[in-house]
Amino acid sequence: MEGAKVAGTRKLIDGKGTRLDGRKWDELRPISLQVGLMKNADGSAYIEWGKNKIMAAVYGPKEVHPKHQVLPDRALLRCRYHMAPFSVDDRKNPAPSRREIEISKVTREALQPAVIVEDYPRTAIEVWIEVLQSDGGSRCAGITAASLALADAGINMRDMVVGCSCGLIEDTVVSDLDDTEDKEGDGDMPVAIMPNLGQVTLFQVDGIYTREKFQKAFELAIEKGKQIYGMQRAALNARFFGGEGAVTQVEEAAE
Amino acid sequence: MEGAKVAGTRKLIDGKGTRLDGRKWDELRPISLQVGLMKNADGSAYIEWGKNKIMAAVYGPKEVHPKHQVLPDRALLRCRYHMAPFSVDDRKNPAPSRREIEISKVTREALQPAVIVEDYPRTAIEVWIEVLQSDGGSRCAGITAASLALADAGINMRDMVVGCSCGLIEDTVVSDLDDTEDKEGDGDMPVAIMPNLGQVTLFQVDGIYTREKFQKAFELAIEKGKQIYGMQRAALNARFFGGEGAVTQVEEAAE
Amino acid sequence: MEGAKVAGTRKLIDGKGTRLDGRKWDELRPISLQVGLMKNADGSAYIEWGKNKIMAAVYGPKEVHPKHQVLPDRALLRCRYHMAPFSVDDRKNPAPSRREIEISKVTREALQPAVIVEDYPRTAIEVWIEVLQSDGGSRCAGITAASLALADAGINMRDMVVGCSCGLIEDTVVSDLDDTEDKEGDGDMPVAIMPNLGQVTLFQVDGIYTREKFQKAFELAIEKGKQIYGMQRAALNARFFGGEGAVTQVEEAAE
Amino acid sequence: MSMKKNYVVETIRKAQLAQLLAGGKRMDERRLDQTRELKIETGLIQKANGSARVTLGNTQVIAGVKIATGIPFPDTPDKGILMVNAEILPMSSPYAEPGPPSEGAIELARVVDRGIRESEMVDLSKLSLVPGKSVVAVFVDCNVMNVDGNLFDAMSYAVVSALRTAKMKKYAVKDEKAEATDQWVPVPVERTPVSVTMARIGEKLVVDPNTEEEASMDMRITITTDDDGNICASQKGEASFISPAQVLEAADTSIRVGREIRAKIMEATK
Amino acid sequence: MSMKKNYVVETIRKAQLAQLLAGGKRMDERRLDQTRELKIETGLIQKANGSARVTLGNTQVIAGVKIATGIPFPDTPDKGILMVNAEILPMSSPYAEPGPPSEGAIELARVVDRGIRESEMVDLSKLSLVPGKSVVAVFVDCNVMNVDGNLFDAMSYAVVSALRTAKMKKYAVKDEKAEATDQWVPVPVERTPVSVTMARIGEKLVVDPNTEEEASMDMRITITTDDDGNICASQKGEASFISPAQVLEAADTSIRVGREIRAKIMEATK
Amino acid sequence: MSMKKNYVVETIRKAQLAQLLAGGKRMDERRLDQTRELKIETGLIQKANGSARVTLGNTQVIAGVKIATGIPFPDTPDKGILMVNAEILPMSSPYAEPGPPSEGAIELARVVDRGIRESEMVDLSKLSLVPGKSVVAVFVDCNVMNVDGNLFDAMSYAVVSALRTAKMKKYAVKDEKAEATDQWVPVPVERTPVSVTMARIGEKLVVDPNTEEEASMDMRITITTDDDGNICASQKGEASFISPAQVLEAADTSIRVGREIRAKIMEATK
Repeated sequence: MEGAKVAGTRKLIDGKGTRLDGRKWDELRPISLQVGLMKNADGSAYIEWGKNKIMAAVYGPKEVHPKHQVLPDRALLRCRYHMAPFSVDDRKNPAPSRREIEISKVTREALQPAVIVEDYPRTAIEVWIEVLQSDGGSRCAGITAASLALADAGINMRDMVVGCSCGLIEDTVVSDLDDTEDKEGDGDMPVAIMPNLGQVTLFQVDGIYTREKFQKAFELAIEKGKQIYGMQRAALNARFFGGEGAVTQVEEAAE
Repeated sequence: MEGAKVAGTRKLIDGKGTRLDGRKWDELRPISLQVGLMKNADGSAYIEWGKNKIMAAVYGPKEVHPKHQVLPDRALLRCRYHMAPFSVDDRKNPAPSRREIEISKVTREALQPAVIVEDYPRTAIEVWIEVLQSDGGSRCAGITAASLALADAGINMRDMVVGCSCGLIEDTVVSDLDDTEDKEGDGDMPVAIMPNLGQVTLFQVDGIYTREKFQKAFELAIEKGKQIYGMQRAALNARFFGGEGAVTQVEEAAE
Repeated sequence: MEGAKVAGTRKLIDGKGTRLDGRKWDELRPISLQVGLMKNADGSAYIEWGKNKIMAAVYGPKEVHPKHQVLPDRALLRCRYHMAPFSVDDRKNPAPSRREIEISKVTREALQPAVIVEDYPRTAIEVWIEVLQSDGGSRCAGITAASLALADAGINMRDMVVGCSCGLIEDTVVSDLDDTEDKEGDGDMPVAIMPNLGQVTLFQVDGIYTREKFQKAFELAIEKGKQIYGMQRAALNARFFGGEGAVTQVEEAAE
Repeated sequence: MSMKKNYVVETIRKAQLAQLLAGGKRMDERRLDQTRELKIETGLIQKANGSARVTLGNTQVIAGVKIATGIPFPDTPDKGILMVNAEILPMSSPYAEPGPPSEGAIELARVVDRGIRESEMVDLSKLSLVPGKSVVAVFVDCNVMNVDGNLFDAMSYAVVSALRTAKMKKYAVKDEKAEATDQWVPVPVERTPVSVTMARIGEKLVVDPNTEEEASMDMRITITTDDDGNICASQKGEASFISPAQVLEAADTSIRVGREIRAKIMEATK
Repeated sequence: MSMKKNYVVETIRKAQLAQLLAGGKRMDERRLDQTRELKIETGLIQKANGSARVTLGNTQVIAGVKIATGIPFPDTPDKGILMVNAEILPMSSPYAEPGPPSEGAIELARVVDRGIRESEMVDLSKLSLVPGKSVVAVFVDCNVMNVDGNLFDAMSYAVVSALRTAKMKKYAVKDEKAEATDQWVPVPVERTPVSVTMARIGEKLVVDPNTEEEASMDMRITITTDDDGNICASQKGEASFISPAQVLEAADTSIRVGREIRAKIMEATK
Repeated sequence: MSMKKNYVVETIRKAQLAQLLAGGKRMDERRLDQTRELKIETGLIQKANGSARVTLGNTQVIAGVKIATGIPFPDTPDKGILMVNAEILPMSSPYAEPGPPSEGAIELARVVDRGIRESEMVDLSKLSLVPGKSVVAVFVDCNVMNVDGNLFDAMSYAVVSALRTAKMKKYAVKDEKAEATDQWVPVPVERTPVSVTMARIGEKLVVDPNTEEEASMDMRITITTDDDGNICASQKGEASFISPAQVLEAADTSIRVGREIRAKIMEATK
C-alpha cells in the first residue's frame, strides 16, 4: 500500500489483456473457504485467496474488560488484523505496525454495519484476523473470512460482508490485484460490500484514476464482491448442512 | 542544557559589552504576548520571545481521571512541556524526552505556588505547553505564557508567575540568553518568580559561577522577571478590557 | 544460558580433576551470607558466591495493587530477578530482558512451594532480587538469598529453599560452575531444593548429558544444596541469636 | 467547573440536524457543499524547512517540514523518503489526551500521507542522491492545535502548503558521498492534491463537517483529487455503510470543491 | 452468551482426575505416557524458508522460518544466529489477549529455543559467512493458533519440523562480502531434539497434558532428548515441587516417548 | 501484617518539627546544617570500571561505572560521552515500584548528571579518540538500594566517588581506528563537585533531610559547588516557593558544607 511504487521494467498486462499470471482483466484468483476449523473459537473461517492464507476467528458475545468500555445499548466490536512474522518476504516485526492498526480500524468499520450489535448490549464481540501468508488484497480476504467467522459464531447479522480489491495496472482497470500488481501497478481500490443490502462498508483508494476509470474500477469491485458472496454462502451451507464436522472447499468456477 | 558546551571560536560579547545580536548585557530579546487565541481551551496564551514561539493552554477545573489520583483537599495540577518535532534544528522524536519530562515537572512546581489549588478540591487543572519553535529560555517563556493562560481560564491565583533566564557568557553576567549563547556560553540560570509576592518558584543553575556572579545573575533574573510582568499585565488588560475578541501584542519598550 | 558456547582453546579441567580456579570437581566456590542488612525492607539477605554479589529483599504481607490481582485464599507472591547495568562485562540495558523475565518466573515458582501462602490470604508478598555483580549460578544464589530474606521477614515457611547449579565441563560432572565454566563448558543444571522436605523446586537443564551423567549431576546438585543449607541456618542463627544488629559471615569450611 | 461544549445536547440535535439538511440547510447556514473559511499562513516556523498554519473554521493545524539525508528503503533504492506524522495535541480539545498516537491519529496521518503520496505530489525520484545508499528524507510533522471537525482536510492542506513552500539544501555528490551545499532549492513539488471530506447525516452528505456535525454523522468519506481532476486517494470511515451512488456523488463533489480549494492553496503558497 | 469451556468445573474435577490416574486411567482413555494424535504438515507457507503446522490433539501451532544475513554476536564471531519466538494468538483461547508477550509466552519461547540450541540441532558454525562481520540469521516465529494444553511440545515439534524442511540461499563470499547465489541448500540440521512434557496430577506424571489436565496439575516438567537418548534441556514449571525420584522417572519417560515422536517427525519431514 | 513506617504520623508531626526547628533543633539532634554520617566504600563491583557504595544515614546508593567506545554526538565531535542513570530499586522503599523510571527518578538522574557535567569534573575532550568518529563513553548507573531521604546527595557522592576511582583501558589509535591496549589509566577527573541539598520546613532550611523531614518539607533546593567554592549547578524542587534571601543563604551553606563533604570524598577515594 504505502511504499513508493516500483517502476517495473516488465509489462504487467499484455496487448490482449492477459496478466502475468494468465488471468483476464476481470478474473479473480483462486479462492477457497473453510468454516469452523478452530476448536476454541466460537466461530472461525479460513481463506486462501491467491497466495493469501488467512485465519479469522470470533469470540463472543462475552464480558467486556475493562469495564469502562462497556456500551449500554450495544455490543463493543473489537477487531485485530495481524500479520505473522513469516507471512511476508522480509520477516515482519511481531509488534503491530501503523499499517496493521489502520487496517484493524477499517476492518472493524467494514464489519460492524452487518452485525446487529444492538442485540448484544453490554458485551464484547472479538474478531481476530491472522494473516499467515500475505498477498495482494489481504484486507479484503480478511474481511470476507471474518464475516464467515461471525456467521459461524451465530452472531445475528443483517447481511454478510464480502471484500474485493480492484485497481489499475498500466492504466487498465483490473480486478483482484495480486502482490506484484499491487506493488508495481498504478492503483488499488479495496471495497467491501453487504451484497444483499447493496451497500459499501469498506472503501479505500490509492493510485491516479480518471473519473471514468474510478467508476469502472468501483463497479467492478462491487460485481466481483457479489460473485464471492456466492462462495461464502456455499461455504456456510457446507458447514451447517454438509454433515457433522464437515468443512467446505469451494473453488471458483472458471469464468 | 545538557550536551557539552561547544568551544566557540567566535566572541559572544565584545569589549563594549555588545552581544552577537546587538543587545547590551542586561537587555531582553523582543517579546510579544497574546491571550485567548485557542477556541476549545478554557484559557490560552501565545508567546513569542526571541525565536521562541510557544502556545500554552489550560483546561479545568475538570473531573480527575483516573479516579485514584483525586486529591480530596485541592486540585491536581497537571503540566506538560512538549516540543514539536519541527521546533528545533534537527527533527525531534515526538515521544517525550527525559529533558521534557524534567521540564514538565519543574514547570508544574513553578506554577503551582501561584494557583489557589485549595479552591478546587477533587478536580484537575491541566496546563499544556507546546513549543512550536525553540530558542534559549523556552522553559521560562513557557511558564510566562502558562501563567497568562491560567489567568485567562479564570483560575484563582495568588500572583502571576513570570520567568527569565540569566547567565554567563565569557564570564560576563548577561540577561536572557538566546540559543547560541546558551550552547556556546558559560552558564544558564532559569528563574521564575511571583512578582508581587517576591518569591522564587523556579530555580535551576548550570555553569560555573563565583559566589559574586551567582548573586548578580540571580538578582538580574529577578529584575528582568519584574519587567516582563508589566507585559503580562498589559496583555491581560488588553484581553479583558480591550474590546470583544481583542488580542494583544505587547512589544517591549526599548531600554 | 543462551548465546552459543565459546569453543575454549584452554582446558577447563586438568587430568587430576583440578579446575581453572583450583577447585576439585565437587567443590563449591566461597560463599558468604548476611541477613537483615536493608533498613526499609521487611526482610533481606545478601549473598556473595564466587564473584556473585546479590541482594534480596522482601516486603509483605501487604495490600495488593491492583485490586483485581487479589487471591481470596492465599498470598500473591511476586518476584523480580534483576541485574544491575554494571553487574556484567558489557553494560546491560536496565530494562528487563527476556532472560530476566524467565528467571523471575522460575525463581517465584522455586520459592512459592516453601511459603505458606495460605496463611496470608488477600495479601501480596514481594521478593526483589538485585544482582549487583554476576557470576555463574546467579539464579541459584538469588534463590538462596531470597529464601533467607523471606525467613528474615518472618513469613511462615514450610522449609528453606536453597539452590546450586551443577553441570558438565569437558564431559566431567562438576559442581557449582563459575562464569567461565558456564560459558565455555558443556552443560549447566540449576537445581533448587527444600532440604528438609527433600523436594526439588527449581530444575533447569542445558547441555548434552548421557542418562548416567544426568543423574550424577542432579544428585550432586542436591547434595551440594544440602551443604549450603547448613550455611543458611548458621546465617539465620547469627541474625536472631547473635546479638542485636549482628550480621553473619559464614565461610564454607574447606572440604 | 469549566464550561465545556455539551456533546449530549449535540447528539439530541441529530434529528433536528438531519431535518434541516433534508431542506438543504446547515446549522451554520452553509450550503451542503460549502467549506468553512480557510486561512493559510506559511513560513511561521523559521527553523523548519517549510511550515504552514491552516485554520479551517475553528480547526487549526500546524505542519512543519524537516529535511535530512537518509538511507533509502531496500525496495525503492532510488527514491527519496516522505513521512507524514500527526499529533493531536492535548490542548486541542477536552477529549484529547497525551500519549502515544491513538488509532484515530494513526488513521489521520496515514490518510493524509496517502493523498500526498499517491498523487505523486513530490517527485521522490528527484530526491535520490546515491542510489541504494543516500536519499533526501522529508518529514512532515503536524500538530493539531484546535479541533472543530474535519481534521483530515485541515491537516492535508497544511501538509500541502508546507511542502509547496519548503526549501531544502542542494546536495552535491562526490565519491558516493552526499554533502549539503550552501544553495537552497525548493522541494520537487509536481502536483497539488486536495482532500475533500464529507459526512453523511441522515441521508445527506455535507462537505467539511464541524465537530457538531461529526457528532451526528454516521459515515465519513475523504476523497483526494489532483490538478487534473483525477481521484488519487480515498478513505471511508465510521462504522456505517455508503451506497454506491453516494460514493459517485462524493467523487463529483470532491472534484468540484477540490478545484476551489486548490486555487486558494496555490494563491497562499505562490 | 457464547458457550465457553467451564474451567471452574474442570477444577472441581481435579480430585476425580487424580483418582482415575491413581488407577492408571485418564479422562480421554490415554495411557499415562501416551501422547495425543500428532499431525505434522510442512511447507504450507511458501513465503517462508520453511514452515510446519503441528496439531497435537486440539493444540495447534504454526512455525515459520525466515533466513537473512546478520551481524554475529560479539562473543560468537564465527557462529550464525538462531532465534525462536512465540506469539500466543488471541484467537487461540478465550484467555489469550493481544499485546506484548506475557511471562508465559516468553518462557515458552525460551524453553523451546533452549531445546533446539542445546541439542546442537543446527550447526551454527556452518552459518558463519565472514567471521566477525556476517553470518546467516535464522528466525523461527511460532503462532499458537489453538490452545488445548502442552504448548511446549507442540511448538517444539513445529520448530524442529520447520527447520528440518527449511531451505536457504547458498551464499558466496567475495572480498569479505557475502552475497546470495541462486542455489538453494538445506539448513545445516545435525540432530533432531524432541521435547516431552509431563504434568503431575496428584501423585502421577502424565505425558502430553491437555487443557483439562493442565487445569488440575501442580507441576509441569519438560525434558528434551536427542537422537542418542541424551538429555539436553529441561524446565520444571508451576509453583510446586517434584521429588528427585520423579525427576529420574520423567527423564526415562522422555527418552522412551521421545524416541517414538522422533520417528514421526523424521517420517513427516524426510 | 508487616510493620511499615507510618507516614501519616510523620505528617502530623510537621508542626512539631517546624516548632523544634524554630528553636534550632532537629528530631535526630542534628544541627540545621549538619549532614548525617557518610560512609563511602569503593571498588566493590570488580566487573565495573569503578564503583562506590554510599551510605548517608540510612540512605544507600551504589554507583557503577562502565566504559566503552562510542560514536560522539554530532554537535560535540571531539568530546567523549558521559551518561548518568538512576534506578530507584523496588527493594529501596515500600513506595518504590518496578517499571520505567518515574518523573522523580528522571529528575534525580538529570540533576546529579548536571552537577557532574557542569562542574567539568571529567575532561571530556580527553576522551576523544578519532574526532567525529570514536570517543570513550562513560556510563554511570546508580542503584538506589534504600531510601531515607536526600537521594540527590547520596547519589551524587556515589557517582563522584565511583568516577574518581574508575580505571579505563588506554586506547591506541591507528589508521583512524581506536583499539584498547593492555594498559589501565584513570578516568580524566579534574574537579570534585559536591552537591548539598536542603529542605525548607516551616521557615528554616535543613541540610541533608531524612525521609521524615522530607515528608514535612515544602521546598527542596540542591546546590553543587566545585573545589574553588564556585556554584556550578542547582535545582529547586517541590510545589512551593523560596525567597531570594533564602537562595543566597542556601548558596553559602552549600559552599561551607560542600567543603567538608569534599574532604571526606577525597579521603575515601585517594
